[in-house]
Amino acid sequence: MLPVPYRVVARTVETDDSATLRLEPIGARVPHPNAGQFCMLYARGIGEVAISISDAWNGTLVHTIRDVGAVSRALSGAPPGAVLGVRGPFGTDWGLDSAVGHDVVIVAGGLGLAPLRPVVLGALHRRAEYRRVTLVAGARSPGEFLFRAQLAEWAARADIDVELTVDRPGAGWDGPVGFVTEPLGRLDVEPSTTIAFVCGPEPMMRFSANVLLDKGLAPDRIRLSLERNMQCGIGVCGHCQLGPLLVCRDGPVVDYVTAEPLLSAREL
Amino acid sequence: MPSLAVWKFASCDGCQLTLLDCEDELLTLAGQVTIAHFLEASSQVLPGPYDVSLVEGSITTPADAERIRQVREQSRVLVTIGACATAGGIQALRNFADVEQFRSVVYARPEYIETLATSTPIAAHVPVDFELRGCPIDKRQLLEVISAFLAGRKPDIPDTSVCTECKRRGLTCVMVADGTPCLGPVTHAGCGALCPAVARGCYGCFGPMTGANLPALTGQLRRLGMDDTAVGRVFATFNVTAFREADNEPPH
Amino acid sequence: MSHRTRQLRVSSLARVEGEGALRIVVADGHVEDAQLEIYEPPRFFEAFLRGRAFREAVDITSRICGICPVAYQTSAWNAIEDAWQVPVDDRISALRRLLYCGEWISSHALHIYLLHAPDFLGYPDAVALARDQRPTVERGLALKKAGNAILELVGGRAIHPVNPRVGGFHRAPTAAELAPLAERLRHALDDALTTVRWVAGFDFPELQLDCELAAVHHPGHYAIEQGDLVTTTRSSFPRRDFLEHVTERQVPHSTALYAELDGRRYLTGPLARYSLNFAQLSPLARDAAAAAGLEATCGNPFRSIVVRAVETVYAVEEALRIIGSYDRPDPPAADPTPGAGIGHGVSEAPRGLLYHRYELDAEGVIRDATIIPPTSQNQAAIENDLRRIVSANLGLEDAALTSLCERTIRNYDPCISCSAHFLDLTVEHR
Amino acid sequence: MSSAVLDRAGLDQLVELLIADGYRVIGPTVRDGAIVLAELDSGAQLPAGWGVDVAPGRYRLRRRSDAAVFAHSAGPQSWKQFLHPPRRRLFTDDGAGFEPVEDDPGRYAFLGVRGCDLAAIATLGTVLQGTDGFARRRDGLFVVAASCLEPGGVCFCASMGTGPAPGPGYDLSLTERIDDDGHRFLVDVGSEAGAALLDRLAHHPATTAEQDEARGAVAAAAGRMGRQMPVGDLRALLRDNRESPHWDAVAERCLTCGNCTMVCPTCFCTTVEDVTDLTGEHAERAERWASCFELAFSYLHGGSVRVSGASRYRQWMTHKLSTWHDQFGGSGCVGCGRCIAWCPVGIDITAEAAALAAGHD
Ligand SMILES: Cc1cc2nc3c(=O)[nH]c(=O)nc-3n(C[C@H](O)[C@H](O)[C@H](O)COP(=O)(O)OP(=O)(O)OC[C@H]3O[C@@H](n4cnc5c(N)ncnc54)[C@H](O)[C@@H]3O)c2cc1C
Ligand code: SF4
Ligand code: SF4
Ligand code: SF4
Repeated sequence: MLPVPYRVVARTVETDDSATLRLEPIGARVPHPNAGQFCMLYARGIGEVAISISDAWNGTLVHTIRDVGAVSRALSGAPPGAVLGVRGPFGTDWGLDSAVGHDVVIVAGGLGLAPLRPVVLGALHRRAEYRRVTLVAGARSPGEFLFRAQLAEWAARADIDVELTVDRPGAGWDGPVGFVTEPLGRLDVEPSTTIAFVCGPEPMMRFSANVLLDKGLAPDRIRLSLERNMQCGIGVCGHCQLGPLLVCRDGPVVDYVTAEPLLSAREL
Repeated sequence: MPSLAVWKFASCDGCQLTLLDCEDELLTLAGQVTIAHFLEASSQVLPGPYDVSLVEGSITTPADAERIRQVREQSRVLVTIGACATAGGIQALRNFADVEQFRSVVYARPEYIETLATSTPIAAHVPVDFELRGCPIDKRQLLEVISAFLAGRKPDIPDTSVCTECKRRGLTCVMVADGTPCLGPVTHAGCGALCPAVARGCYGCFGPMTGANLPALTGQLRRLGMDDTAVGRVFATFNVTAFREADNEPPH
Repeated sequence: MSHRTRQLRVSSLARVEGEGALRIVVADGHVEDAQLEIYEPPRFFEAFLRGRAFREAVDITSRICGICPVAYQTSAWNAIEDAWQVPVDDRISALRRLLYCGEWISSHALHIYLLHAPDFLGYPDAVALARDQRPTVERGLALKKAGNAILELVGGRAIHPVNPRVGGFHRAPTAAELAPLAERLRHALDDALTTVRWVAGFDFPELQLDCELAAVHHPGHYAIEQGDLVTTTRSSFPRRDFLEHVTERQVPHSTALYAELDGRRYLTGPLARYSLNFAQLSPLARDAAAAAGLEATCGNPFRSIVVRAVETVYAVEEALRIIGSYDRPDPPAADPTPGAGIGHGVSEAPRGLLYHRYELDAEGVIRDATIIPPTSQNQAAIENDLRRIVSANLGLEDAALTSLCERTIRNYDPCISCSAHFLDLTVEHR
Repeated sequence: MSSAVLDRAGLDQLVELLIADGYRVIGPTVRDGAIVLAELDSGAQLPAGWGVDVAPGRYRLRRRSDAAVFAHSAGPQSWKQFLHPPRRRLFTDDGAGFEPVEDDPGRYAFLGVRGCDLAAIATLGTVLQGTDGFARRRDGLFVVAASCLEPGGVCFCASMGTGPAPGPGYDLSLTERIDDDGHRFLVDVGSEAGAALLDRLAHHPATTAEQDEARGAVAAAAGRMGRQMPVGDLRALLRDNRESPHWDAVAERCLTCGNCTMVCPTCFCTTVEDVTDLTGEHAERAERWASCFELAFSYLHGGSVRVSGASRYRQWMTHKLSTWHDQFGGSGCVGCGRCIAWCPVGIDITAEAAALAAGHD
């Protein structure tokens, strides 16, 4: 349970209430994470919470945090130079390698883009090994997209299809309006060669999965990332149970075969 | 330095005294905050606004109803301390009684009584940032709330049963091992299970925890031999209004 | 003095327990009015005690005052046990006295160090005092903590103890549990003696009480937790006659009921106890008093701080004595048998005499309750002091005179929270 | 290894030797109207002559006609209190980095561990073995087990396969016998450390007759369990009853007080406390026992996942009997009956399981 000290070396404001931190180890470092894993980030004296890794290289960790409470406020507001505690990386990953040779469909709602960014980057990095790569991302309003510069960059590329949509349009938005399920519904999906990666609020993930199922995608080809209260990250505190799962250990990434019955039960 | 103010409304003073009872921490605290308004302890009164106000006591007069509004206006963070402030206190028994009768017992001059028909919690008058339970509040919890506000974190004040504290202390349950009626299973934790530690049943100083299943406990109290009057009485003390409310809420 | 009217007013008294105000009107060099106003909203305790089970009286009346809850609890069980003549084991009585000593130590230390001493030394509060004299304030806090340690160990909690009950305690501590207290109290005894020497060195304005004194008296020891009554003019009377001697009167200009003893103004509290029961103090306490310049009676209210310090020495000694000869009561409580009856209970709250009377029915339900707290008994004497201190110091500037008045009130450590018995009046703020 | 016989004095000697060897001996003793587990200075503190009457929501001490020391069933605490303490500080930070708190409770010797509790220690180990706090406490543990000859009114270890004879994991195991031949213990040896200790005690080898008699008594105890789980696949039963209306019926009775989880010898859940002092200079982390009955247990920003009493009870019981298998490869319930006895309203996990199995309400 002992955190490893990391220093914030850069802080980028993403939206009104979220920021991306680049962390570098001060001494010892945690193992290199896989795409989809998360860390427990500790703000000294305030608390520790689970935060996905939104990018990582060479010992550097990138986390994108939304301010929703005391701990996430302290973390997302941590200025360059601040020292945070890091434990991890924990949990299952997106298993991007198993999608080699497939069409990759990435569906992100709001902050869900953070844990999915490593999927996009991974696929683009070894672009030739994947077939079609599509990113469908939604946000409540145009200003609430994470990584806006990067999104624009990707949108400009020919080797990835980027579909953005917002719930509430704002000034300067001439793109589609509506939930991610709409652009997703318009997508041509070839069930036998597609793997989908979905992350966002639970209802959004369920609706998106349903759209994909309707298109004939088998549930074991749909992966999503779950969220439950987490205190330890190592399967000993019990808080993250979701039926048979310890989400910190057996998740956060699970396929829809596993997730469907759990998400459809009330108050599980 | 952040400023701290302490205010008193209808109460016994015990919750404010809890602050002075922090013998080991009082001078440290005074080094971390400016005690800007604390009549019980200081004749120095600094003008507001105040960073944190601790409010003790319930509202029982129109003048106090006005005064709490002023306190709220001057306070960045307002924390209510104790059952009087969070639930109206034992003096809220008047809310359920025939005030006429009360008046005849104590008062010779009925013309002053009209305004005193109820005792209400602070939150019924102004927005409250945090409610610290207890009759009286617990010293460690008070320090935790102040430390948390100073550090900008969420106070670690679990909204759970007294039983969880009782068991963590390794005490033997008085209800199971002795048949002593105990309100622990429905009472908000915080005291550290003081009563079971002296072989008595909890009598509910901290009021109901969220989602307390009062009907289930009431059934058990009856099985342990309490009649309706007795059951009525145990819930009609310092947190009478809160227990009544919890009883009216269907258990989740 | 010129022909003019002077008004002194402190709308919120500081360093007193509870909410009170002060109003003095001086006209033509003559004190026309001197009021200690109590605007603590009433909380109807006597009313809602009606219909409650006798066992609840201890827990409920405790909530009248967070500063001296043990006093309320004690007077409550005294009255109920009196009604039914419950035989209480000496070992239980000793444990009760120990508990009460805890309250005396804690409350006296609070008053001496945190509320009263700053007056004599010219500080607004103990925190400011600590900036210059930290070890002194720390000593006071340590003393207070020792008192609280007794309350916590014996009572289960320092404020509103949970362990006491009618008949005794829910659980009596073991000797092994009490042992560590003794260690702490030995230090406290040194601190208490130092406290006497410290406060003895303060400057005391001249003032002599002019009223009757009343205190609880017990043949066996310096009365704290039980006894009957003794006054200056009347050697003694039993507690059951309390209401025959003490009458309460409503005065038009104040919210509180004024108590009078045989039609006269009177005072209870440390000065009364000390002066009436001096012979029963321990030799150590009496020596400390003598060294501090006190005689066998003390009539200067400003010196009450010294008397409190002497009583603290006594209370610490008593606590040590009780722990030293502790014999765990088993069972920890007598089992009272309810019956219709009336009982009277008195005890000495740190700030004065506290009387309870209950009328109980055959089932042990309270049919009527009367509670006369110390402050309502002392109020007339306090106001009289105010009158005289103002008359004697009319030459002072308003600010200085006002602060002298506040000090005069603080001499009595009035505890205004116990508004069980006060009337409400809309206070005139002029 | 062959069995031996120890007399009553030998048991006291066992306690003495363990203490002399530097162990903190934890065993049953009478306190506050119950047989609790506490550190013992001598065998004289054992609950000689005390038995218990236990029923759902009810526990009473009872005087026995003999001086048996192990003739009682589980009390309010379990060995979890010592191996996985209610609150444990994890690290401190005074500004110079994270300093682990390596608390050292010393070496424990547990005396009188029942079959159910021995299984519970193993179960807890499966979950917590990776944590140094647990490992530190369990390594070097010396276990003296005790066969259950008088199962209590809420015991059902036989139907969970954990007793009444203690399974593996002990150093020594005692079967208490009292008859015309006196007060004695049949001793089985489970480890070399156990054998070494036995060697230092006055004992005699057990005859076949002595062994047969004691084992027969233990076997007979299996038939006297106060309760039993319904036969069949509990794991599937719970899994298939996620939407049963029965959960609402239990919720009417359940106080959501969390007692069942606190007394359960295998419930391991904890909550992390990150706190600072008034100055903010000192920060520290601790963990304390948590309960899935607490509302905050499943809190996610915006609200708790499990709000209703029904969902919280379902979580607990399902975890104990079903999802524990998924997570840790076995049952989370060992059949000690504590949750039944110490539930203030006497909710009975075996009865609830039976109701689900019967499929009606
Ligand atoms: C696997 C995983 C990955 C996550 N990744 C990110 C991310 O990349 N960026 C991001 O901004 N947020 C992420 N979250 C959510 C983040 O953990 C919560 O927003 C955060 O815990 C809120 O804590 P708080 O103290 O600020 O808020 P409060 O609402 O005050 O929460 C109080 C406490 O409840 C618990 N808690 C509350 N919400 C959650 C939650 N959603 N998940 C887990 N525990 C919670 C925490 O212990 C928290 O300290 C992730 C959560 C999980 C489980
Ligand atoms: S004694 Fe009371 S608080 Fe303790 S476990 Fe029993 S019911 Fe709960
Ligand atoms: S009654 Fe006792 S156990 Fe209950 S909250 Fe008050 S002190 Fe705690
Ligand atoms: S089952 Fe019993 S012990 Fe457990 S939470 Fe419900 S009432 Fe409490």
